[in-house]
Amino acid sequence: MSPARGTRKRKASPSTQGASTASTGRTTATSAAAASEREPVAGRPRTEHRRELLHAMLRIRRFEERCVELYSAAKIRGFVHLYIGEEAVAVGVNEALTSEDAVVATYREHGHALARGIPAEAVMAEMYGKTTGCSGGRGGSMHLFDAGRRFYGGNAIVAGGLPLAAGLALADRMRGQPRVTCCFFGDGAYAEGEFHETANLAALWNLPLLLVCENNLYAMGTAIERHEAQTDLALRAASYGMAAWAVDGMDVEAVERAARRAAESIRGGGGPRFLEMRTYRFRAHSMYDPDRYRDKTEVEQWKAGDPVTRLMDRTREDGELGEKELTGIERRITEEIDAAVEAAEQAPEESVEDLLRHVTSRSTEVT
Amino acid sequence: MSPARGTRKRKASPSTQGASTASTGRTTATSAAAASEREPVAGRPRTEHRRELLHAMLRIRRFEERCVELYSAAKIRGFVHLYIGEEAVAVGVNEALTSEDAVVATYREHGHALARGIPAEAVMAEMYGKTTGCSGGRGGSMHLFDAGRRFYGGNAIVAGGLPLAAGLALADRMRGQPRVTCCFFGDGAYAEGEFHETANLAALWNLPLLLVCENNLYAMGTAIERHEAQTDLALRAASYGMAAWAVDGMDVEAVERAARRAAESIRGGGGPRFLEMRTYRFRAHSMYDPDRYRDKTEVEQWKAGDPVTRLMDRTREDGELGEKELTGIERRITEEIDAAVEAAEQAPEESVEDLLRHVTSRSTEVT
Amino acid sequence: MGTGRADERKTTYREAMREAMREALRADDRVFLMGEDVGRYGGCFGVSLGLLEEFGPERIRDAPLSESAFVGAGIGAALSGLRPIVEIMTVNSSLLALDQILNNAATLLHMSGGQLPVPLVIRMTTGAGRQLAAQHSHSLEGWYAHIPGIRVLAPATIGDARHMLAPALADPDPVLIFEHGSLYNTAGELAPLSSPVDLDRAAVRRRGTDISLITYGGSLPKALAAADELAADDISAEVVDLRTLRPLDDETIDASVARTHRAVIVDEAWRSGSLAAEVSARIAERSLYELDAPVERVCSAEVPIPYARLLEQAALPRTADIVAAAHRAVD
Amino acid sequence: MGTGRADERKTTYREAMREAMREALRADDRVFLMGEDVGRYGGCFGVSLGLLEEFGPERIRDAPLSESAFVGAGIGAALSGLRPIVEIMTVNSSLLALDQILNNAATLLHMSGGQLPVPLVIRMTTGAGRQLAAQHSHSLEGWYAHIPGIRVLAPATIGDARHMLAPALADPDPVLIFEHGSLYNTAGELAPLSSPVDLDRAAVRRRGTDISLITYGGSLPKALAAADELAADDISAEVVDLRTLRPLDDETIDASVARTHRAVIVDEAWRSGSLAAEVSARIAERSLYELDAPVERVCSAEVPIPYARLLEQAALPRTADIVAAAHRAVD
Ligand SMILES: Cc1ncc(C[n+]2csc(CCOP(=O)(O)OP(=O)(O)O)c2C)c(N)n1
Ligand SMILES: Cc1ncc(C[n+]2csc(CCOP(=O)(O)OP(=O)(O)O)c2C)c(N)n1
Ligand SMILES: [Mg+2]
Ligand SMILES: [Mg+2]
Repeated sequence: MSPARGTRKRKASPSTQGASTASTGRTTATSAAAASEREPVAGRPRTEHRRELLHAMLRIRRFEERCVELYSAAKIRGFVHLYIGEEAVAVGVNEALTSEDAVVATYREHGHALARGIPAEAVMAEMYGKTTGCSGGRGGSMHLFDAGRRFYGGNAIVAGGLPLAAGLALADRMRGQPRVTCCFFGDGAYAEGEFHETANLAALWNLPLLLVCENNLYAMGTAIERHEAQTDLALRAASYGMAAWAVDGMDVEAVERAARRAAESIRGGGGPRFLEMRTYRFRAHSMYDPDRYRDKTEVEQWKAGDPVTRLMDRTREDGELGEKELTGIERRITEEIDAAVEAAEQAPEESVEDLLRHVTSRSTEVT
Repeated sequence: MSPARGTRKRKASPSTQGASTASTGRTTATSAAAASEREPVAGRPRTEHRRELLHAMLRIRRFEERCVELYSAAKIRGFVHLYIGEEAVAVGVNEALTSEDAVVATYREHGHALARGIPAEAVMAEMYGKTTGCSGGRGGSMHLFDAGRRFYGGNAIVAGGLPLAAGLALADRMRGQPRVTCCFFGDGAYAEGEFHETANLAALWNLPLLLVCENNLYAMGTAIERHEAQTDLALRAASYGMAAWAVDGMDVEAVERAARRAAESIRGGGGPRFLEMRTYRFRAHSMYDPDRYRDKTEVEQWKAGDPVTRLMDRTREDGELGEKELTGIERRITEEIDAAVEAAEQAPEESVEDLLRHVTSRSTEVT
Repeated sequence: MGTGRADERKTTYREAMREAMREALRADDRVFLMGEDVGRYGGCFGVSLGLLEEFGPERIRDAPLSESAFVGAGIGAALSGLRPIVEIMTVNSSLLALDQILNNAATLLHMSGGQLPVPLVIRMTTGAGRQLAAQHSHSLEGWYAHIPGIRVLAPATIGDARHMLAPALADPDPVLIFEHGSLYNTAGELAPLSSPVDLDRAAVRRRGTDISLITYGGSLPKALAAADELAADDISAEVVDLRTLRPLDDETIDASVARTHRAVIVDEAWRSGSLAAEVSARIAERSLYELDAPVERVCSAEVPIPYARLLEQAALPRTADIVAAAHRAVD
Repeated sequence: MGTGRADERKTTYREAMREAMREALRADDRVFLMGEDVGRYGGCFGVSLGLLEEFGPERIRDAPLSESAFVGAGIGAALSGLRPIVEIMTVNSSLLALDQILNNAATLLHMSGGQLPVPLVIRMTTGAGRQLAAQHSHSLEGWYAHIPGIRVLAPATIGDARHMLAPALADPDPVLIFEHGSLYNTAGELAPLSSPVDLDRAAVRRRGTDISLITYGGSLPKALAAADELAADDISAEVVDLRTLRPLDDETIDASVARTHRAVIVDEAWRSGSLAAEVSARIAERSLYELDAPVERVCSAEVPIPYARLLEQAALPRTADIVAAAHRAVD
């Protein structure tokens, strides 16, 4: 009757990266090494596709860097959480989604919004609090929305988007629509009751829900070993009876492959899937964070596995990308972001008379 | 990369009963068949001990049956949830606890209160709403308390007692007191976020917490297959990195053995333990419940495994209990309950002038 | 209420609510009911009994004990174009879903700059009087009425139980419906609907000239009983049923106070920070010079509702308290 | 406030709160601090910076993101004789723990017939003004003040930040402390304590004769600024800082209104159902015949607080709004 315990600790170092499959108890653990193979993606020319991925990641990177500058210049305010270091996750997962699918993200969602196709201009204007922002200036950095693109936020309550995502998936299931709802959330969110309730509901009702946990090893200043009893998140997720994998979240191609397979099985009626994306944020938690709780060498080690340079190196190795093309990509991105900033600067502010708009659909609330 | 799924369904029939050990993933599943062996309990003469167990279970059974009568006679009001069928759990687990340990229960807690040693008189008076009740008449059936006996309720919010129990355990851990906090909760509670958060906290902080899930296969009218994606509850609990077993909750001796071993390892600093008690309620969920959702044959099958008759049969088989002794036990119980009812009838009611007492410790709240 | 007229029929509050759901489920296949034990069990207070048989388990959807998740799922389903009715067993356990209600349901429309209306209806039981003790007896509907972005309804009559759901479902924004547990067994005639219920309007349930008794939900029967008693003392009490606790219908309140110049507000919530305080503050702001006496509040004592019958009754507003307050105001 | 006196020293609201915790942790080994990022990170607003180094990880206890569990754990630890200070990052995420706060912390003493006091202190940040948008800017402290069984504090000054924690920890019942985010950087002199803070008493921060500005928390600086402006118009405004939102100090309010005969209540909460409504209702009940003008409320607009700076500012009570309200009352 001596009990067996799950492995408790996972070292916070890139060396533990790599795809693995988790399962529980009576089920069999299957190797998912396939997910890290470099196979071309279905039908599309690899070179072109890689360029797109690189462009998408670099675009997010540069956008975030610009946000830092604008924050220092007090153009952007409030809480701002940067996605630098984690670009491969949003970009890779997005490849598996169609415009019919839905996305629910967190307050660290600039990357998801941009990957989803919300124009940089609309995202930037939102951070400026302008009417042209994708939430009309009412949401700010943590609350980007785009109903047309089925981008449902941007949620500043940790784990708050999970139940909502289950509802979007439920609606599709009830109507028989073969769509996927993809919900991003952090390792910190995993500890919240809302994660557990949502995971159970999704597995129980066989919902077409893709749960993407962005495990960047920290919830603000709390390392995962100090907030999770079992740090193998995919393993525990599998205990709900849904398939779950850990994926190298610093390898955009691995992310894409895992997400595509997961999305395919979901569309095929297989119910929810869980992906633990092992990733890292290169910057502090937010603009307020002095980042005292992480080891400098740990940060450096992870930066050495930068998803952008990693893909660049790979394309270079394979002779797919020259310096000129890279310069071209960078230029296009700079132009786009410059234009976005310029537009945001010029855009009008919401009139104070309209303060009470959108409180209810009738907007007739009394002050 | 083909995912393995946990076994989803467990048939709601006694045939699946029996102790089993759950573990996850990389850990090894160990057989716990030992838990159902009929070995004598450490040092104590088996016959005497069995008589005590039988007495304790029968006492609860008769107390509950009296509650039914008194409810029909409108002496007791509110929501009342009977423990009939589940007596082996409270009685068996209680054997593993000392008076220094703490207990947190649910609204179905008459049995736990009685097993813990709260006098039947105080419990009955509470249901009468009298000042002599163990909560001064303010709590009623769902809110039995006894600070002296470290019986912390009685909680009518499903899963609401779990975090509180973690706190009691935390206090002991912080002070280095080798005490156990035992928290009872239902299979329904398992779906609540508070279960998940508490399980994680307990495993993470290595709390001296004994989690006893009374899996009676239903949360009100919802069968476990319709509220849990993974019905092997111990299996999933083990995924938090704490040892977890499923126990035949209809066998008081098996319950006791499992609880003793769990409590011992907790006292030894081993951190939390989880016991899934596979049990069944013979009556409806509450006095309001017409019990439309269960199959009559299912109920009958479980009644055939009645924990009281099961222990009786066993003692008879082993020549340990004659009819005379049984009659003696029954008589003592009847006398005790008669006296409790009589005392409750006679006890005074709280004066309406004291309505605002105990709102705060100073009781000076303004109306 | 009339008796025996051909177009009226005998029913209960519980059946009226069920009938309203049945009608909604038949009329619009986007509507579904979700919550703990709404299906197999028939609803913890029997409100949805029989609906599973007619509409099946997809649309009468039993949920695990996961208030936050299934309320949140209701929000998501509403965002996606469905019209969920989410049932929470009691207002006390609704606190587990408050994050979803306040931070998502009430807020998404505004945070998204108007892109994301949430056409969700949440029903739950509220109130005391049945000796269910401190974790099953509170009246938090007035508290919920503090939250911008939602509408809060408290049907107090069989007619409102029957007829408020349809406009609630037609509302593009979240609507919370609070059903007082002591009303379910109320039996009476259901009058045919002359015009759809206007969710922005309070109802004057009884006309009077000397004092306004302003109330809602489970306290309405008590206020009406008090008005009867007051009539015997030659005091003509008007009874205003707020019905919608958010937004409040200032006009009806103002008009009543302008007629009677005195007001007693009856509210089963704890007194401090009750909806009664808000109504009182508004009267003082809008009608101070109309008042011939201080506004009275008859509320629950500020105590977690005790189990013992006598204590519980003493904690709640009683008809006698209302009568006494009215006398204080008039005399 | 005096400057340069030997017994005063320059500090900030943040440091004052930290100093209060340090003192409590040193004085009583039953005291510990628990919450998200209180240790390694130093508190999300830096309040507990340095405490981990002095008291170690057992007593400065980082918790997972599990508001319900660690607040409930605080309740259990308090029941067991410890004196936990639980920190919740912001009032919006405290909703996840509301079940534990209302159904357990506030209720256990009464439900148990007086057996189980819960000596727990819960601290959290509240309020808007820093463009944190609708899920991080609400002011729900007045809403919490509706709950019997708990005490609600809103320290608004450096002195109260420094000196309210000790009596809160000495209170045998649960105490919620709300720290307005915009106050943390307030710098000033900390005067020595003449006598321990009485948690039952509001404070008159400025004496006046023409009108009472009644407020608390993050709105106090605005009310004081308004009093300055009013003084320039020859209106003498008294400023009452409620400090304790539950239970309210009726005597201080009554006495002030009896002096000034006019009142403006300033409250950053949404207007409907605000604490301001309760104070207004009480004034109307207790001091109706003292009033020379309707009581005014200056509250937040009933809108989820928007991100855009201009909109956010427009949603909140501004000094100019207070001045205008005072003029309406006086003129
Ligand atoms: C319910 C809740 N609790 C606390 C916070 C404060 N907070 C904001 S982000 C954060 C850390 C979340 O970590 P994780 O989920 O891992 O996401 P990451 O920031 O690493 O992307 C915390 C504690 C919050 N916003 N919501
Ligand atoms: C949070 C919450 N949700 C709903 C309820 C209503 N309710 C009371 S008991 C119960 C079923 C609980 O089932 P389980 O946990 O299995 O315990 P059992 O009654 O079977 O012992 C429900 C839904 C409640 N009291 N609290
Ligand atoms: Mg993280
Ligand atoms: Mg059960």
